[in-house]
This record gives sequence, structure tokens and C-alpha cells, in this order.
Amino acid sequence: MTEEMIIAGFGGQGVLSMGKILAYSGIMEDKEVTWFPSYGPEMRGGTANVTVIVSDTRISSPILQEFDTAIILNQQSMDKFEKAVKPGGTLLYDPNGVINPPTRTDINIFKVEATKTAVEMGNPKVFNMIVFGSYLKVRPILSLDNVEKGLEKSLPERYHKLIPLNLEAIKKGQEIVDDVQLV
Amino acid sequence: MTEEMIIAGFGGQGVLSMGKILAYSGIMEDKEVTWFPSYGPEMRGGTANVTVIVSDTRISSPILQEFDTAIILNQQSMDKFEKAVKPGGTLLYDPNGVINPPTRTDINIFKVEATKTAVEMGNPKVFNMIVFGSYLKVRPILSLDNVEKGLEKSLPERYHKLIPLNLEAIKKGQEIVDDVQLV
Amino acid sequence: MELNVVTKPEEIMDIKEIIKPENLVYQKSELLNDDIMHYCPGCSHGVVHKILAELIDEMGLQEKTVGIAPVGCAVFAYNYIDIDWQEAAHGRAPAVATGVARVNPDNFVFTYQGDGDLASIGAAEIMHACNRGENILVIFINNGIYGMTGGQMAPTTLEGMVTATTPNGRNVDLNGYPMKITNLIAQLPGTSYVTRQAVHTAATARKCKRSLKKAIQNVLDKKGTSFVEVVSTCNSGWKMSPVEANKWMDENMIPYYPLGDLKDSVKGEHSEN
Amino acid sequence: MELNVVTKPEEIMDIKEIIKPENLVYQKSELLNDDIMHYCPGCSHGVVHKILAELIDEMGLQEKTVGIAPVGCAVFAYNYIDIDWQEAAHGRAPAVATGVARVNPDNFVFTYQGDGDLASIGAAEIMHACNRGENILVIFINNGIYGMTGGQMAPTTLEGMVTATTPNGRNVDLNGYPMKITNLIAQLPGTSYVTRQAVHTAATARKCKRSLKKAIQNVLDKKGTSFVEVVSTCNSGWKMSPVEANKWMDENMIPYYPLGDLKDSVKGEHSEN
Amino acid sequence: MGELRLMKGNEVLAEAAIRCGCDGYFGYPITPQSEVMETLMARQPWNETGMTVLQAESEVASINMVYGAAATGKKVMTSSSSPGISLMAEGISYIAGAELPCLIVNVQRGGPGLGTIQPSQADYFQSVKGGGHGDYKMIVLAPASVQEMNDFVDLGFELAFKYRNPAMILADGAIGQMMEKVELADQKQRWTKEEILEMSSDWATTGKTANRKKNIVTSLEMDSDKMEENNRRFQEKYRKMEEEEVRYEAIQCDDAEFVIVAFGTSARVCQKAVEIARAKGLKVGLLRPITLFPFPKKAIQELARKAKGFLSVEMSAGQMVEDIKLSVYEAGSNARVNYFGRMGGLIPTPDEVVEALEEKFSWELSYGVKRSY
Amino acid sequence: MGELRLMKGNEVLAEAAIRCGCDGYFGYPITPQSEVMETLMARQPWNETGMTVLQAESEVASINMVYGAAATGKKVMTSSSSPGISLMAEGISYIAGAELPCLIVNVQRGGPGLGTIQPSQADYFQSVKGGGHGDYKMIVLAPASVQEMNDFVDLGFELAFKYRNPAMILADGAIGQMMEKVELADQKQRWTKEEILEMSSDWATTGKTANRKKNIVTSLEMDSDKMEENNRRFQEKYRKMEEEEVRYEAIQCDDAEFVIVAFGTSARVCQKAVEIARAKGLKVGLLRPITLFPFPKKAIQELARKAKGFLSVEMSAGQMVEDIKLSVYEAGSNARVNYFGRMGGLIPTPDEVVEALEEKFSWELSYGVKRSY
Amino acid sequence: MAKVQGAVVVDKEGCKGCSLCVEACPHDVLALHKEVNSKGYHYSYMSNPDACIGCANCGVVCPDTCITIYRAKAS
Amino acid sequence: MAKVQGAVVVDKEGCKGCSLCVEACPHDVLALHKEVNSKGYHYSYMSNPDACIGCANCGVVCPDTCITIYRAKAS
Ligand SMILES: Cc1ncc(C[n+]2csc(CCOP(=O)(O)OP(=O)(O)O)c2C)c(N)n1
Ligand SMILES: Cc1ncc(C[n+]2csc(CCOP(=O)(O)OP(=O)(O)O)c2C)c(N)n1
Ligand code: SF4
Ligand code: SF4
Ligand code: SF4
Ligand code: SF4
Ligand code: SF4
Ligand code: SF4
Ligand SMILES: [Mg+2]
Ligand SMILES: [Mg+2]
Repeated sequence: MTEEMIIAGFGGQGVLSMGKILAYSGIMEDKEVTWFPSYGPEMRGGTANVTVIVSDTRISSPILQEFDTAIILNQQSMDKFEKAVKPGGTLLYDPNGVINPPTRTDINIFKVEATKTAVEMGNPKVFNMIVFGSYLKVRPILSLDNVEKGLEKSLPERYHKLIPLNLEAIKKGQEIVDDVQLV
Repeated sequence: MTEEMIIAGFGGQGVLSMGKILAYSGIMEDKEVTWFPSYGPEMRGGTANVTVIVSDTRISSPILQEFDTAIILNQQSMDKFEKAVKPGGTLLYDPNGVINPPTRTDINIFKVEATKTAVEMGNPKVFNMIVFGSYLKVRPILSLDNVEKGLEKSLPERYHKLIPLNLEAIKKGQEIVDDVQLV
Repeated sequence: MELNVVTKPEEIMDIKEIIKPENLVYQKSELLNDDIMHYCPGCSHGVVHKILAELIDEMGLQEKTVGIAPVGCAVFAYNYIDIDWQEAAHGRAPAVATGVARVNPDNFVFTYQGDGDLASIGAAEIMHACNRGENILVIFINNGIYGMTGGQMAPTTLEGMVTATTPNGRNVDLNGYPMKITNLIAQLPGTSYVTRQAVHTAATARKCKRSLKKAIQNVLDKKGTSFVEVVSTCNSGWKMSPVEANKWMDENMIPYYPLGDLKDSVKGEHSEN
Repeated sequence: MELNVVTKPEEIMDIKEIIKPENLVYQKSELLNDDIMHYCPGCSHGVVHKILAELIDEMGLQEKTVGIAPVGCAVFAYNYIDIDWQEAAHGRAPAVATGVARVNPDNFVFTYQGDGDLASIGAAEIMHACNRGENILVIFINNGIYGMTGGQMAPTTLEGMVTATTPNGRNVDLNGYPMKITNLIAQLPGTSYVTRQAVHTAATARKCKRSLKKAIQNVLDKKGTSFVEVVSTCNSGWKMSPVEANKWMDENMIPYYPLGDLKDSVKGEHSEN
Repeated sequence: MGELRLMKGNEVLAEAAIRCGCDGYFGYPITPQSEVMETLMARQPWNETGMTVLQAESEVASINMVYGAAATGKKVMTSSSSPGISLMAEGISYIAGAELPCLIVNVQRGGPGLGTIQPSQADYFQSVKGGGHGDYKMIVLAPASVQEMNDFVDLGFELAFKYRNPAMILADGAIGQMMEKVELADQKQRWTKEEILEMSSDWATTGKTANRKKNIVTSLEMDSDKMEENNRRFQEKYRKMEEEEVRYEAIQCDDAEFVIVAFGTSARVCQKAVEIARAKGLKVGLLRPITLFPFPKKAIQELARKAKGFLSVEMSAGQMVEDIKLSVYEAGSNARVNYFGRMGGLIPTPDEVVEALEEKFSWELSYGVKRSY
Repeated sequence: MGELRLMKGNEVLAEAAIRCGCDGYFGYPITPQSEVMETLMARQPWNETGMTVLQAESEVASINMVYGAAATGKKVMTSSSSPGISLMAEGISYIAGAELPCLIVNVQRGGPGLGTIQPSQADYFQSVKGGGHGDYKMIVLAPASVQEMNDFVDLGFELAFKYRNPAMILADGAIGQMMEKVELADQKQRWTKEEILEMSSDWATTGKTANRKKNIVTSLEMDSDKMEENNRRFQEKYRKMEEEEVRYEAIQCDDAEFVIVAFGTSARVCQKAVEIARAKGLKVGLLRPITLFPFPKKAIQELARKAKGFLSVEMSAGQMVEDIKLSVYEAGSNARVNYFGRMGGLIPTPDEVVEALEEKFSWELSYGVKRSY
Repeated sequence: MAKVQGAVVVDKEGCKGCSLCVEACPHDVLALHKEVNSKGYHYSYMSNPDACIGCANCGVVCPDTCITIYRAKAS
Repeated sequence: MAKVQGAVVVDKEGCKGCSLCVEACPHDVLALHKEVNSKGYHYSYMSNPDACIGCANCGVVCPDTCITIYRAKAS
């Protein structure tokens, strides 16, 4: 099993940490992982993305042009990465901030109202965990057990009290994800 | 004609400027010249030497191990350069400061009491010009006319009034040089 | 440019009647172009850029001016003000400016430098340019941090201040003391006008503009080096909102780096201490 | 060692009777070896070396000491004093000393630097080491010239002074002002003891020794950076005899660089100006 | 098995430094490697192992602090990125000239000049031929994974002390910023004063004691005969490294008709390219130099006997390609050596690499035999 | 014919700078080249031509002053010796990255580190491969006489401006300190403001006027695609230099079975070695690269067709020898390339060179044919 | 005494919502809008336009030079 | 009061003839010799030994540490 994915959105959306939790969960499942962020001058906001690879075998290039899965959280990222999903691959997006929804018919597209749901949950910060939950639903490459362990490992001790909340958000994400059927 | 020579002595003896006047005189005689000094941390006194080559043709290496002529003005230099004179070559030295006179029998050795003579002339500074005169006597490679021109060129304008004195010293040097006959 | 004209009918003058060319009292300088600056919201760099552009414009100096951009957040200053620019290596702007000013003494040359750039890696260059009395203006943006690289400690970082390289606050025993480099600069006889200003309020910004104008005039009058420190915020690096940052600066930075002129004299005067 | 014992029979005590071990009042320190120093006759470096060797010896510091030699005439200092030495790149001795002192806080670390080394190329390193209050001693030989390279202008060269690169005298308009870097150093809160001394007379040399002793003690007491400037001659570079050079220094250098303590406090104190 | 972590290359450099018993780190912030110092400052190793961490005023100061601390026989390091490493050129030359062991990390970004903060490998020449003046060499290690970022800290120090020579880890922004699973080493003790004396008392400035002569750490030697002797000693050392310290990884090279040579991030990309090429039926292998100096000359010469061609894949305009050519030339082989690369912060893609291979060796691929120049 | 003088190499650099209309010199003293600035200061060209001369606080400052002044379209230069040039590495990389023309003189001394003040050629790699970070090249001119020290100042500026690229004169302590007869050029006028505007107004920071867009001199480009484009443009420029600017001197090469390759001071020595070897009946020639970058690859490849071997003679541990090997390899030749050199400030003697030649090519000399590796 | 009245025009797309103008206004004229511009920033606008005296404080402190200011006397 | 008398020993070969000791001596004890040592320097010597009080000034200022000083009280 090798899952090559990109997560892309705005700076503040928790893109990088979602990738990190994913990667750590992979490690918990005894897989090889790489996590490669876009990086630029700090503190400017703007877009952020991270390439995450989870695999049973040694990972060659940590930098990719094509992905099994793309998680897309703003319009700029949609413009850039919709075309980079392999045929038959998966695209997951939050319609909030995406003005032009994806149009490809040769891939599996899923929509998750994560922004909205996070506000409803009273905590905009769990936004990325909702997305993560949706991802796990449509690409169940990791067990929830290991995701919980991954959370523990990737969050500093002082944030461990937030793990239940995060798991709740993941579960919520698993529930609300929408399969989008294009023509 | 190619004359490859070394002039070696203490820092203050005017070794470098004697070489410079020699080289400039060569230029006046339309010859090729190189002048290559030993150099070290400044202002320490110690030994100084300069390799001068005067030639009718393009000069290849400005750095030499063997010389047609060596002008030697202190013991350290004698120790170092006596052996570097080509067989049949010329060695000129001032016995003042040279405790162990040269011993080679396959070269032409000349002695000049330049230190003493300079003091007698009432001007220790012309020491090097006396030596130069002796050299010109035993190796008449340059005309006195061109030496005068060389002096003019190599001395800054404000010292031109000293040219007659220098020429006098050169003539003196030509007079007093002693052929040393070893065994 | 999309304008957000908010109207509200009232008994008082209609807002549309006010917004007329003849009533204009403040607008963007022509020397500032329309590119949105890459600075974080509320960053002091923008205010200083604006003042500088206004002065170059008002004083008619565009054709004479060569700006030297630093390595730091202001590295892209050259994108915003419509004059000729050079981008200097980190800390070397004063040497670069020296090069320009020496071969083109009729130009108006300024450097624009952050506290990392000027007071850390470039300490030798600034000291010597000022000591030689190079006829340049130095604008020194002291925000107490390395903004560009993600908020590390600068020489001017206050004691106890948290940064990426002093996660427990600057410990003077380990990291040394916040450096009042402007005070040292003021003592170099090559400098003529040395001042410390701020731009966090309208009043300080206006005062800063007057100081900068004087500094520029000094350079035009070939009085030696003019040095203008602007105590600034880096709300991103400080991890505060822009408004909080202004407040924090007022309460913490300014007491340590008090505003005002440190020197106003002619080149060649020693201030003995 | 060949001794030049000059005897002259007299009615007073025979000289041979005086020259006895029990009458010894002054001799070469054991830490100075017998190599003849490469310095020019009359060079101040020798006197300072001697004092330093005496103090390291008297204070029992040989095993703790690491000396940092500069690039300058004193580059070979390591040949003369019998302690461990490092030879630093030009101007970087304070950084090198920082490296040593930080990983070996129990060592006594000093730099020995000329004015070109310390005040010109190494200006940033000295300012920052002093600002951090590195626990080191800095000995600063200010002879107003680059001795080693043949007598070029230094930052401290006096106005009008002739050097190889100011053949018509230092022109402050072109070359800037003689830099009183010690005055600036004194204002850095990292320094504890900052003083300016000389060694051209027996009295000043003795005073210099007392100052250096205090400076060393401060470092041993971990009070921060001690900085001792020694206003010196470079008779070769100045193109004077050693005696003339001393006189010229007295009449020209010392008025501009007045002797005495500039700071005697504890680390962390700001001297505002 | 050691502790498993998901870490950035830059972070792991810090962690590995602490764990291998490093005595001091001196550095100056620069993207894309500032996390090294930041991680150290957050970890506060001075409380734990006694390791010193200092933010210097510049890279020039950093490398000279390293010089000073290294000259006392301690394990010290610095890290920076391309422009900062350029500023260290004089200092590195001094360190090599004074024969001091230390570790220097270059997390490369694109140049020349201020360039870009994106990854690059264009400092190869600077690292292996000598960015500073004079004849000297650093031991240069090129990690291709976060795990190697970890491992090469200890290895770098080991080699540096073995040869009393600066060692460099030549990484790039991608490896610095990338997170991977890494197995951390156990904490080693820092060397005690006694251990240092035992190892280094014949040269290190530990303070002169009665039982030994003073130690002088210097690169200066005014007597040219002696200075030449020094240089010959250095050259001897470098030759010994060439004999004993070459490290590389050969992937599917046994039957390779074409050998891709790449290090670091490029090598990761090329590993994928090999997969793609093999899938297409091309007999392609990958030689990944781990030590860039000493360069795996013999390995290449061995392969040159059978291979029809070499493709050097670099994030530069083509630098290592020269060392490959030199190796092939010295083997008397006429195998062709080509180059493919991207610059400016761009990373080649596996597809591009395969394409380049097919295009540059189209002659050999059509005729099935070697072609000489 | 121009004025004839007996001058030191260093002095003539200063004189040539003034006479070729140089606008500014920024430097810092270092043996063995301090006479450059000293001569300028004594000549006071500011009174005569308006040329600026400034003693900077360091080499780092010097090169950045050069950057600033060069960016205004003026002819500016600096000079230093090895350790000082190392300190300029970052600045040179910036200058190359910002595409500024300027002249940098390195009067080499022996390294590494503080080393010795005696002559050396061990900064060859630093000069031609890139001492600073990133992919850039300088035009590198290697004078072998005081006359060439004179001539290459003007030539250096000409090439620097032709390509908007830094040019370096790579001399050594021997040529700097040596006096020879030199024919000086006539005084050229410095460029007027109008001339500069005409040549450089599309890039130089001369002050923005209404009729043009602002000029920005920078080496920064955060967009990797654009930064790669910049790099490709630089590489294109370097290739053009390789095609158009190669300069060398071939002495007695026509019938040479063995070709000595040497530049600068070594080439002078080798000229004598050729005389000695010829006198012994050996068919030896001398190829003297004048441009080290671009390297006279084709000339060597031409000679490689007939020659049995090449001997690179260098005052270093063997650096240029790599470029000779690369040239020979790319020609598909198997002529052997050997190296002989001295280090530490020592200059090889003609006799040593002949001896080395005989020894290293003893096989070829005995059997009279080529031998491959 | 004629009443001086002011008005400001905010460049909505240029505004980064830093709030410095809001703070700087002596008459609480400005506020951040609850909507965001295309960059995602809550932009500044005149929430209380009548109070504006055209003092230009807001313009002076705006780092992004988004504010144009007008002032007139009520006749 | 017992008369204090001093004497100095100059390391003739180490002396560089700089004359600083000569200048420093309060009692004109020292002078440079008219002969030179093997390095060519006119070395310092006690030309007027009786006057020496053993104050060590000469030793203190000598850059080359060539002077050893003794002092005794005339009994
Ligand atoms: C030689 C070198 N070292 C380090 C850097 C990385 N760097 C870029 S900006 C910067 C500091 C910026 O801080 P400051 O000068 O205070 O400017 P600010 O961003 O705060 O305005 C540093 C260290 C670099 N580009 N070059
Ligand atoms: C990087 C570098 N630049 C320049 C030099 C040449 N250099 C050697 S010593 C020196 C200056 C010496 O002057 P100073 O520090 O005042 O010491 P002094 O000789 O006067 O005691 C210089 C410029 C060098 N060795 N290295
Ligand atoms: S990081 Fe700081 S200095 Fe840089 S733009 Fe943001 S607020 Fe301004
Ligand atoms: S040159 Fe000057 S500083 Fe150097 S040894 Fe001579 S007198 Fe002393
Ligand atoms: S002009 Fe003055 S009163 Fe009007 S909005 Fe701006 S700050 Fe407020
Ligand atoms: S100060 Fe400017 S950028 Fe900030 S909120 Fe007001 S208008 Fe917007
Ligand atoms: S000890 Fe005093 S009195 Fe005696 S020679 Fe020396 S200086 Fe003169
Ligand atoms: S001071 Fe010392 S070196 Fe100088 S003359 Fe006296 S004894 Fe000799
Ligand atoms: Mg800052
Ligand atoms: Mg000095």
C-alpha cells in the first residue's frame, strides 16, 4: 500500500498539522512516511500545502507531481491541484472558500462542509480534524486506534487534553462527508 | 646576452633599490628585465634579496636557483647564495659583515670594501652605489650613460640632485673592486 | 481600485459632497505603486515606506534617489516605492550605499535596514559608514526581532522577550543585552543627525516624517550621515494582534528605547561621554 | 645567554657584589621564553607581552589560560608566552574567544588584538562579544596603524597622520574620523571594566600592569568582559625612532585617547549618555 | 531499537547533536534551516547534557566560534544555508589549515546571491572543491533522508575527529524541511575533560600543564618549506580518506546499462525514476554517493566497465557531473556522462529524469552499444 | 608606443586602473598586494580623473561597496589576496547573481588559513568553480607578466561589461611583487554620465527618470520558475564566454609530444623548462591558459590528438589538472594527464619541472607511444 | 464657526484588517466590517461617518495606505 | 641612611638597541654601546654604573626583556 497525497489550503487552516497527524498515525501503523511542506518566507499567510506519503515500503521521492488523493481547502489550491490527482484518485474539498468546484469526472470527488461544521461544533480550530475524519472515511488506510496514537505523539503533552475533542471532530468528519457525483 | 643575478644583504643596505636601478638601466639599453624581491612581513629588518635578470630576449622564469652573478653583502646571504653561482660565474662581496669569505674556486670572486669606502666618502647611503659600480666594472653589461638614465628614471624627481653623488660612488666602486684569487 | 464608499443620509453634509477632488486632504503618494505589500497586516514597515515615498515625492528627489534594500522583511521594499533600488546582502547595506555615494556624490542614497541586518550581522558596516560620515541616510527599523526568518532574537530584543530562539525569554546572561546601537552611532563624529522615532500613532508618525525630512535635508546638504531609528512592531513575530503590538511597544520598547533626537549637530563633532 | 657585565671599579660597592641572586629585583618572567621576539626594536607589543606573561605567572593561571592571537604584528605572540594559544582569523578573535569560553567556562580566555584587527575588520565581533558580556579579557593594542602589513591607516589613525594609505595625512573627509572604539565599548552593559593605558614609560607600564591585573581578576570573578586598551607606538609604521615615537604618542595620541578607566562596574550596568 | 519519531530534517540535526554528546552549537538564523537552532533552544540541552547553544551575531562569527571551541578538543558544530556558508569560507579554510575537527551543516537553497529559499544542490563545488582559499578538503556527507540527517551528525563528528578535519553535511531545503520517521540514537555522554585530554592533549588548547609543551592552534607558517610540508600532510590525509572513507549506495546497478548518479534529494527522486525506467524495460540503476568527498570514484569506475552511460542528476547547472567524468576518464573508459538538472529551487521530477535519460542516450538506446564522444 | 616603466605588478594594477578610466577602487590591505591601494592613494587619482579610492573596513565591506558602485553602471574594482577573497565569497555570488560588471583581483598567497604570504595558485578552484554559493562563473584572467597585469585591467573591465559579469584577475604574490618593463596605456577618459546612461540605463541604478521604469538591482527571486530562468540565462552567458572569450598562448606546441600546461608564474617557470627540455631533445611545448574560465578546452583537445601526455604544473596540490583531464576526456582522447606542483609558497624550478616530466612520462618516453590509464 | 466635516474612502481590497485605523480614529468613525474581502480580511469602513472630522489620523497610521481622506466645511 | 645601589645586566644579544631603557633611566646610567651585537644592534650597557639605584625602570620599559636588575644596600 502506498498513499501519495497532498493537503492544500490557507496558512491558518491547519494543513501542515493535519499532515503531521496523518504521518504520525502512519508510523503507529508501522508504515513508512514522508511529510514535505511548501515553505516560504514566514508569517505572510498565503497558501500552504504539504505532500504526505504513507507506504508499506521504502519511499523514494518525497516530492510528487501526481497524487492518489488531494485534500483541497481553498480556490488557489483547487486551481493548482485538481489536475494533479491521478485518474481514479480521490479529491476531497471544503466548499467554503472554493468558488469553482472541481469538474473532473475520472476521479472520485468528495465534499465536506468542515468550516461550517466546525463553527457549529463551537470550535473553528477543529476544522482540520473534521477534514481528516472525512478523509479517513473515504480512504480508510489507517485504523482509528493508530490515529489516536498519532495524535498523542504529534501533540505536545500540554495539548493532550484536547485529544477527545479532536477524535470527536474526526468522527464528525467521517459522518458528514458527501460523495459528489458528477455527470 | 642574458645576465641572471642575485643581490642579497640586510634590509637597510639598499639591495632592492640597487636592483631597481640596475633593471631601469637595462630598460634604457632596450633590454628585457625582471626584478623579483624576497618579501616578508614588513618592517622587521632581517635579510633582503632581489633576483634581477637583464636580457636581450624575452625572459622566461623570473625566479632562479642559479645565477651568473651574485652580489653578497652579509654572512647569511653568503651562506645561502655562494653555492648558487653557476660555475664560471661571478661573486662580488663586501667583506664587512662577511665573516667567512667565499671559498669556491670555479667562479670569479671579487671583493669590494664598499662599507668602508662609503664611510670615507662621508655618506653611508651611497654604499649600494659603490657596490653597483664594482659590479659594472666586473660585468660591464650596461653603459654608464644608460645607468645615468636609469638613475634618473628610478629616483623620484626630488632626489635627482643626488644623481651626481651616486655617479661618483659608482665610479669609486669601479676603481676599488678587488679581484680575489683563490688558490 | 474598488472603493468602499459608505453613505448614510443625514441632516449634515452628504458624504458624496465631501468626497471631491477639491476636498482631498490625504492620499497615497504617487511614488507608492498599487502592488499590495507582502507585509503582515499592521506591520510598521508599511507606514515607514509610505512616509519615505511621500518625502521623496514632496522633496522632488525621485531622479536623485538610490535606495538600498536590506535582507529582512523589507527585502522587497524595492517593489513598492518607485525609485531605483539595490538589494544588498544581509547587513551590508551601509557598504553598498557607500559604494553608490562615493562614485555618485550627487545622488541621494539611503539604506533601509532591520535590527538583525543593521545591529547584528552588519554591525561593522554601519559603525564604519557612520564613522566615515558617508553622506547617506540610514533608516533603521527596530522591531526587536528577526521578522523575515520567523521571529528569532535580534540584538535589540528586550530582556525576557520570547522569540523563536529565546523560547523562554531573552536571558541576558546567555544572550547578552538589548543593544542600544543608536546611542553608539550618535557618538560617531561622522553622523550629523541621529534620532529615534516611532510610527504607531498618528502623532508619532507625523513626527517621524518631520524627522526624516530633516534627515534627508541634512544628506542633501552634505552634512554627513543621518540616522533615523524607528521603533517598530512585528506583530507576527511577537505573536500579538497589531493593536496589541502597538500597545506592547509603547509599554515595553519605548521605555528602553526612548524616542527623541540623540544628536543634532554637524559632522565632525565628537560627543564625548 | 651571554651577559654583558660591565664592571667599573669604584670606591662604592663593587657591581659584582650587587649582582647576586639575593639582590634580584627584576627579571624576565618564566613564562616568556628565550626566543628573540620578531618585533621591531622598541615596539610596544613586547612590553605588553611581558606584563601579560608576568601576570599569568604571578596569578598562577598558566594551566587555565587560553590566549587568542590576532592577525597583526602580534600574530606570533603564541611563540613567546608559554601558555596554550589559538591564532584567530583577522578580526575574529572575540568570536574565537567566545567559542572557547562558552564550552570551557572555567578557562581564563583573553584576546590580544591590534587596532586594525579589533576596530576595523573585527568591529562587529568585538561589539557583540562585549555586548554579550563574554567572560573574557580583551587586550587592545592601539598603535594607530596597521603595523604588520606595512603601515596603512587604521580606524584609530589620527587626523593628519601619514600612513602608507594616507600618504598626505588622514583626511577625515575622505577617510573618516579616528575611532574611539573603547568609549563605545564602555557603554555596552556586557563589559565590567574598561580602561585605557599605555606602556611608554616605567610609570605607565606599571600602572598598566595594575589595570591588567584587575581586568584579569574580573574575568576570574566572572564579572563579564574586561577591556584594556593600550595606547601604543609603532615606530616602524610611524617612521620614527622608538624614542621619538614615544614622545609623539605622548603629545598626539594620548590627548586624543586619554588614559584612565572608562568604566569600572559590574556587568549589566548601562552607562547612558 | 531507538526511539521512533516523526521529525523534520532540521529538527533531527538538533536532536542528534544533543544525543551524540555534542559540546556546542553556534549559528545564525537563515531559511531553510533556522529550525536547527530553534529546536536546540527549545530543548535547552545546557540543562541536560551541558551542551552550549549560542546565537552568534553572524555566520562569520559562528564559524570562528566553532574554530575556538573546536580548538579545545570539543565536539562543536554550526549550520547554515548557502549565503551563510559563503560567509564562512575564510573560517573553514582556517579550520582546515589548523586541522580542527568540527561539523558544518549546509541546508542548501538556490543561488547565486540571495536567490531563493527553495532547495538546491548548487553548492557542490563550493563544498567539495573548496569554497575557501588554498588546498583543503572537507569530508562531505550527503544525506538523502531524515534518518541520514540523524545518522550523519554522529558519523560526521567521528570522521572529523578521526582525521582532525572539518566535516560537512551537505543537505538541502527539502531534506531540512521534510518530516520522516526517524529512529533516534540513545543519548551518549559528552566527553569528560579526561577523555578529551587523552584524545587531544597533543594539540588541543586545554590549558598548558607542566607535563606537556604549550599547544598552539594555528594555520600560519611563514617558512615555505614547512608550509609545504603542512600541505603535503593535508594531501596525505585526503588521500587516506579517499581510500578508507568512501560511502555510497548502489540501487539496481548490477545489470545496469545506464547509471543515474545523484545524491540527497535528487537521489530520492531518481530512485523513483529508476522504478519508472525499469517498468519501461530500461536497465537503469542508481548510484548514490553518500560521501561527496571522498567521491566514490572506484564504484563509478567499476560500473563504467559495463555501463553504456551515466546520467548525473543534480539540482544545479551540473557540478558533480565533472567528478563523474573525471572518474570515468581515469578508468580509461569512454562511457558517456550526461547531466540533467533543475535550478532556482526546483526539484526534478522522476518523469523528467526518465525522459532526460531517454533523450540524452537516444543513440545508445537505438544502437544498443556504447558511443564515445 | 606608450610610456615605458619599470613597475611592480601591484603598482601597475593601480596605474592601469587610473588610465583605463576606472571610477572607483575599494579595498583593504593585505600582503602581498597592499601596494595596489598604496599606489592609488599616492597617485590621488581623484584630483586627476575623478576616480574614487577608499580603504574599506574589511574585504566584506570592499566587495559590497563594489556591488553598490557597480550597480550604478560605473567601472569599479577591488583587490585582495586569498583570505580576503574568501571573505568576499558571498558578495561575489551576489554580484554574479545581480549580473553586475566589476573587476576583482586576487594576488594569491599560500593557504589554507592564514598560511603564508608567499605566492601560490591554490585558489584556482575557488576562482573557476565558484567559491561562493550557487551556479555562477567569473571570467578569470591569469597574467604571467607585469605587462599582462597592466593589460588585463582594461581587458577585465571590457569583458565584465560585455557580459555584465564579475571578472577576476588571478595573479599571485610573485607577479604582484615582481618588477618588469611595462608599456603603459594612454589615459582614457572616465565614462560620462551620458555614456553610462546610454550603455546601462536599462539596468543601472542611475536614478529613476520619467522616461524609464525604475531599475532594481537584485539577485533575489522567490518564484522558482523565474529563478531557474535566471540561472538558465547565466548558463547561456557562460557558454557564450566559452565560445568567444577563450585566450591562451601556445609555445612550441606544434610538434609537441608532451604539453606542459601552466598559467601565471608557473607558466614563466615552465617556459624555461621547455627550453631545457628542448635542449635535451624532448619535444615539449607549453600551453598557457590566459583565461582560466573560460578554460581553453578546445586548444587542449586539439593538442590531445597528437600529444602523448600533458603535465599540469601548478603552485597548488593540483587543481587545474582536473580541467585538463575533463577536456581530454571530452575529446575522447586517452592521453595521460599528470600533475606536478609545489605548495606552501614555493615556486617550482624549471629543472624540477623537466625532471617531473621525465619521471611521470617515463613509460611514454621509453616506449615512444601513448599509454592509457 | 463653520463645521468641518470629513470622509474617508477605504480601498477595500487593499485593506488587511489590521485595525490600526480603527484605533487611531479620535472619533470612533471606523470599524472592521463583518464581511471579508477576497483575501479573507475584515476590511475597515466608516461605521459612523458623521463623526469624521477629516483629521487623517487613520490614513497616516495605515500601513497599507488604503485610506483616502477628504475634508470640507459645512457652508 | 644606608645608600641603595643597583646594577643591571643587559642581555647583549637580545638587545635591539631601541634606547627606551636609556631614556627611562632617571640617573643616566645606561647608554648604547658604540659596538654592535651579532644582529647589528648597538646594545645597551651601563655607561655610568655607579649612578644606578636599581629602580627597575629600564627593565620595565624594555620591550625585549633584556634587563635583569639587582639592588643592594651599601652596608
Ligand atoms: C548571510 C545571511 N544570513 C542570514 C540570512 C537570513 N535572514 C534573512 S532576513 C534575516 C533577519 C531579518 O531581521 P531584521 O533585519 O530585523 O529585519 P525584519 O525582518 O525584522 O524587518 C536573516 C537572519 C540571510 N539571508 N543571509
Ligand atoms: C582577512 C584578512 N585581511 C587582511 C589581512 C592582512 N592583515 C594582516 S595584519 C593586518 C592589520 C594589522 O594591523 P593591526 O591589527 O593594527 O595590528 P598591528 O600590526 O598594528 O599590531 C592586516 C590588514 C589578513 N591577514 N587577513
Ligand atoms: S514578520 Fe514582522 S516585520 Fe515582517 S512583515 Fe510581518 S509583522 Fe512585519
Ligand atoms: S611594525 Fe610596528 S607594531 Fe609591528 S613590530 Fe614593528 S613597531 Fe611593532
Ligand atoms: S479622518 Fe480622522 S476622524 Fe475621520 S475616520 Fe480618519 S481618523 Fe477618524
Ligand atoms: S489601517 Fe489600513 S489596512 Fe489596517 S484596517 Fe485600517 S485600512 Fe485596513
Ligand atoms: S635600574 Fe633604574 S637607575 Fe638603574 S639603570 Fe635601570 S633605570 Fe637606571
Ligand atoms: S630597552 Fe631593551 S632592547 Fe631597548 S636598548 Fe634597552 S635593553 Fe636594549
Ligand atoms: Mg527586525
Ligand atoms: Mg595597529
